[in-house]
Amino acid sequence: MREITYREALREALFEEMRRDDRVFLMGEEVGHYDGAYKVSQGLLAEFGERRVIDTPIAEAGFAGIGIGAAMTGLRPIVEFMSWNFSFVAFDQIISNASKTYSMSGGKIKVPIVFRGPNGAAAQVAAQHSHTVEAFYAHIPGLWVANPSTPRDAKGLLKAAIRMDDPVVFLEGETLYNLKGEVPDASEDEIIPFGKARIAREGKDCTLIAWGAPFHTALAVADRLAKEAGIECDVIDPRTLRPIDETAILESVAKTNRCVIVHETWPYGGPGAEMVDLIQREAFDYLDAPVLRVGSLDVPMPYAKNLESLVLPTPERIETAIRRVTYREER
Amino acid sequence: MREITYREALREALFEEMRRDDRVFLMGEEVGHYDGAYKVSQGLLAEFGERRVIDTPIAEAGFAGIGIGAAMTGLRPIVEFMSWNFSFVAFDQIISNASKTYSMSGGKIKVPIVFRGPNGAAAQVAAQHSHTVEAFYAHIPGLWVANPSTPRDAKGLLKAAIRMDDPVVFLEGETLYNLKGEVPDASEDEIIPFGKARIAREGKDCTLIAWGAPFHTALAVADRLAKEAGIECDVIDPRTLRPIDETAILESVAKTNRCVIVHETWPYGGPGAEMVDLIQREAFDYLDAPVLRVGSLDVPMPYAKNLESLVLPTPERIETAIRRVTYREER
Amino acid sequence: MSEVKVERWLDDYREMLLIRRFEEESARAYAQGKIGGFLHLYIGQESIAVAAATTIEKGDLVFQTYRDHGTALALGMTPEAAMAELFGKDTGCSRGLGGSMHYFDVENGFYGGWGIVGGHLALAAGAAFRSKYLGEDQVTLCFFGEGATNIGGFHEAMSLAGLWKLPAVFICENNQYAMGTPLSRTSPLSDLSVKAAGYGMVGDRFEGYDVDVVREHLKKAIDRARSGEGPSFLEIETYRFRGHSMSDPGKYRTAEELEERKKKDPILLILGKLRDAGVDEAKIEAIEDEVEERIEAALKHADEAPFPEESLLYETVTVEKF
Amino acid sequence: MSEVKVERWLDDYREMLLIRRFEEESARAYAQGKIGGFLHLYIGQESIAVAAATTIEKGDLVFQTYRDHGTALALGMTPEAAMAELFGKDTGCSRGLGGSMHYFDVENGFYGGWGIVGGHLALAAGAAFRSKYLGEDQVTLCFFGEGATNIGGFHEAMSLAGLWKLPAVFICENNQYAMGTPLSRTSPLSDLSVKAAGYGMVGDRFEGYDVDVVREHLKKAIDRARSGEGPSFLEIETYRFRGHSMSDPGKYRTAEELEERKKKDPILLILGKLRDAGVDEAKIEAIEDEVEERIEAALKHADEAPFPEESLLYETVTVEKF
Ligand SMILES: Cc1ncc(C[n+]2csc(CCOP(=O)(O)OP(=O)(O)O)c2C)c(N)n1
Ligand SMILES: Cc1ncc(C[n+]2csc(CCOP(=O)(O)OP(=O)(O)O)c2C)c(N)n1
Ligand SMILES: [Mg+2]
Ligand SMILES: [Mg+2]
Repeated sequence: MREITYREALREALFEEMRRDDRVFLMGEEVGHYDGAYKVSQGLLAEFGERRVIDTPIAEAGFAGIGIGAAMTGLRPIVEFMSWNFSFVAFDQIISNASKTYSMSGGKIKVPIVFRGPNGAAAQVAAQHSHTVEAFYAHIPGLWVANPSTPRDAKGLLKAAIRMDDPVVFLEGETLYNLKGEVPDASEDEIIPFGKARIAREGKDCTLIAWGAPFHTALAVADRLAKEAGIECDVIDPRTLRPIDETAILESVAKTNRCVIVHETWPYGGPGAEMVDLIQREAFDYLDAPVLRVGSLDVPMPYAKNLESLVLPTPERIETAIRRVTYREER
Repeated sequence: MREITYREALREALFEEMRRDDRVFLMGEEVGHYDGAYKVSQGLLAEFGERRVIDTPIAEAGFAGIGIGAAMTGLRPIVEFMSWNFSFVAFDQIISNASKTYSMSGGKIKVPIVFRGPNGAAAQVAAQHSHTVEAFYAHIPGLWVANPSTPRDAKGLLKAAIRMDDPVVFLEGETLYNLKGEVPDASEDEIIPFGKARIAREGKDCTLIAWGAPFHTALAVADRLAKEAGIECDVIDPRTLRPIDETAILESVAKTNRCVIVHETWPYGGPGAEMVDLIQREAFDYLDAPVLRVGSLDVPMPYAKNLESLVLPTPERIETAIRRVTYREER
Repeated sequence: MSEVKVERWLDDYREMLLIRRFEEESARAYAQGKIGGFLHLYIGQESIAVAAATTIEKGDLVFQTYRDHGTALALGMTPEAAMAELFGKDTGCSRGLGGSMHYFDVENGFYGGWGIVGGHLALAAGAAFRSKYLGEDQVTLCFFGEGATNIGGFHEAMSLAGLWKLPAVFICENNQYAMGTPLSRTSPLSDLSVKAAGYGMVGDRFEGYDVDVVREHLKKAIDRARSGEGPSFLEIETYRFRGHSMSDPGKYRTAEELEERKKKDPILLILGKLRDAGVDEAKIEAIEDEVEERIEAALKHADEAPFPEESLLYETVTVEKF
Repeated sequence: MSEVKVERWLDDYREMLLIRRFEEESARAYAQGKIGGFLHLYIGQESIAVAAATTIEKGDLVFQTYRDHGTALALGMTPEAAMAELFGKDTGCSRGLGGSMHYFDVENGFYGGWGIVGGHLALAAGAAFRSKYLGEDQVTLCFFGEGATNIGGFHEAMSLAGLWKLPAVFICENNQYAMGTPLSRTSPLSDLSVKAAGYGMVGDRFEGYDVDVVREHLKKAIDRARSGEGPSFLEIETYRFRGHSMSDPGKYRTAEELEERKKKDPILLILGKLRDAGVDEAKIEAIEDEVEERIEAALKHADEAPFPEESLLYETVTVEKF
């Protein structure tokens, strides 16, 4: 299979879906003439023109709402947040309008919209620009939340999201855009369904669940621990955080009897805690050790490089957690 | 001790703290001339005048931000959201400014502000007006989150919140305002510290953690089950959700070996899942059954009365959970 | 007086009376505990809804706040569907899930029924965006109160609609109060239409008691929007006779003020026109009887209709199933 | 030319040059990897910061966006504290926690350094609210880009400040672009000061290249605020010579446009004034030497200062400890 970057994979999904369906359009800050702040939408304006690739003023609540209104009335908008940090000024639109309309209208009005953009800390962009937002959005019924970690998943899930009839929160990895990986040809039109996890690595000793940028940190730790310490992890990428693929997680824990969950968002609550709840509830008798989570430290993100790298989930903290749940010597 | 309502208790806290400190003021929609949408601030305008009891236009982000700016520069604002549902349009102010400034400024700028208002579903106010918001705010480091269930806690915690030098999210119960309970005299100046749970009932069979309106539902179920089935619950009201009183919870679970958590917010993530994580992590060997949670159903709140009461945490669902974790016969 | 005009007025009277009586009865049913939650009545403002409904064309779209019964009924929602919704019944216009604040009736162009102040203006702009995107010529009308003009949602929707010349009309129903707060305490302006210039829009401002006047002004704005000249911002002076919602005793205004305002009751005005035109009292009474019958039927229907089933909860979270 | 005026200009030149050179060196340090994250340079806009700093009085408060180095330095932040912050060091003005976008220097009246477009306008209104509340006479200045005028945060802060006549001046530094987007694609207006009327404020609009002109206009607005006449909205025409941030190659504008604009470089303008006034070249050179020394010292300091300790993380989440 050919290799392309995560960014290119997303871009292909946009091209393919916009070619397929004239109702699909992309709207956001700098998506057109600037070719995207992170170049995800490069070339789209050239092919589709200003009617379908729409540069907006800085007014996230306004254009998110316009997207929702357009979706309610038959279009299929893709709204880009330059980063998910800026979705907070549009929070009410997403929760009060996008996630509620299908229900409030008694099932009469659908809202097929995709909100997408980079999620999580880039390098040293400090407290206001380093949010991972999945804990906020995955909490809300009426939304779907995707968080792809690989180019292939990015493309297949984005295509699925665009074709779905519900609002989708699509969280890309700001630090993953340059990541390369295998992606099937356009001719295959691969759609990756929501709610199906990907098993990235198999092992009998510990279930390691991770998503977003730290997925790759976690996978590297798993590979290293297999070599260095003979600890074999089942590595699960949930791919979507609403819904969670409960079966995949429970089957793995039934096999390994231990679990570590790694995410970039803050420790309190969120999808990590939700998975802990699931596991202890449904696999209580299988667990040989408490489930442990490794997230960002519970502080606003500092600018200083030395502190930022302490805050993000480090390989050291992941390794310690795995060693602890497998009752191995800690280093 | 005298009995007053939850509403009166809050009002007393406002009066006492505003008398004590001229820097404290109240700002929000209808707080003054209308005496408060829910009459919490009744009489304040008459005593303190328009300088300190400030009716605002409908502009939550604006007046929340004004409060933050005033707090940064030395005042001690209390910002009322007519309901926490309307805090979503001010979400960015709370997360990006209130919770971050102390950190981003290297500890040089404090933000002593209280955001308060009713949280949770009232009767049949439907999807856009029935949010419980603790999962959103408790996730965020830099904030403190209180959720009092009784008049005494309402007063003592609000007084503590107003005196604290940090931003506080203060969640009142819309359906609790008329609840009566014992509250010490003003002369006692009772301050209830954040992070200390209240043990509302003692029992050896099951730890029952609950807050907000469902606290009372849960307590009633506990009382009934003690009589009817001899199941004795330790009932814990955490009082604050950030921080969580970990010691109180863990000590109780070490005694009962079982736990049920009841809250009104949706099931996914949030403080409930965070407590599950805590318990299985720190009291793994004490647990004789999985921790179970009872929350609202995972749907937008319906208007219809029959459906609304199904969605909220019912006594039936609470009882089932308690019976399940204590391995009693289910009814 | 032309025949056509009198016929128009008779219809106007029927519609306004239907709305008025519908809401009077819903207030009664609320007191009886058959309706719950918030109930915001439109009584006093009916001329605006009726003018809008009789000026737009088929296919045009309308967005309103939580004070939405009048607009929905004027657009053609049946009193049955409207009343059943208030009663939380499955035959309601939102199957009992929305309630008073969240009416929907897509077939008649009614797109809600929204509870967050300022939150629906961008949705309306989005509907207008769609028309432009598809090259279709529908116009979207968006109503909101004067209390909404300070909030970010107003500004962003107005900014984007003005920039992109979306085929929309933004209509501020200035009923003088936002809950208990008079406009004088929330704006330094007494003329809100001044704001239009900041968005590159045409502004207009007029009294909304006379349905003919409202129609005339609305038509100009709708024509502008339909012909691609862009959106307008209208401020319509009006007045609500009841409290903000059922729980509001309305102490912030005097009885005299209310009485004074009731002299401009749009229903009195239209009745005056009919009488001035020499319309038979019998004709007027026939309309009144007809309205009573329809309201009665609606109440009966709402009483007897079934509550929604539990399964509806799960069917309406998301379209796709996991 | 009066002595006083020349002295003023010499100081202006020193300040503007200090800012310019500080930022040129920070760009270099960024390329060397000593600075990370986003770095937004103020190069080309220095006249505005310097005019503000020399017009306000002690105790006045200033809020700025992420493009904040110039304003902070002009207000008196030491180049050491500023550069150390960029290097993420403990001696930085925010102890390395804020970085380029979040400078703070309360002693000199600088209240940040804010990264969310439009998010800090309400904070500034809050600072002004405090002055009014305490009956003190400070004025708060709030700077933001023209890109911020469409967002809700702008509208709500302006609405409340206008309503309550807060002692603030809202200053739009219209540098023509919001990232890659020219104003013509984000507003139907070419004159943004028109918006002032919608908030019951005085509006003003002028070119900001000549520090004296900026001072003059600013002074009027500050005086109005201080004397209780309420806030103003100023739109100042300016231009940034660099990209939006370090990662922006600035392809959206032509080399010719840039060259044309550089003719109005505020530093050229002030130099011209000094030379026209017959100031000694030696005096000018002495200033340049002094500035170089200060920049060098700042770089040296920033290089050598310690990184913050891990404990700082926990000390700065909340004031109270649990
Ligand atoms: C963002 C937000 N804040 C507060 C409220 C509570 N609220 C509901 S209606 C209302 C007053 C609105 O007044 P106006 O816009 O004039 O409309 P009217 O009710 O007079 O028709 C308020 C404050 C809300 N629904 N949304
Ligand atoms: C709410 C929000 N949306 C988007 C961004 C990303 N962003 C940062 S600066 C900027 C452009 C701002 O332009 P302008 O206001 O003109 O200020 P300038 O950078 O030109 O000084 C954008 C879009 C942001 N920081 N905040
Ligand atoms: Mg009103
Ligand atoms: Mg700009």
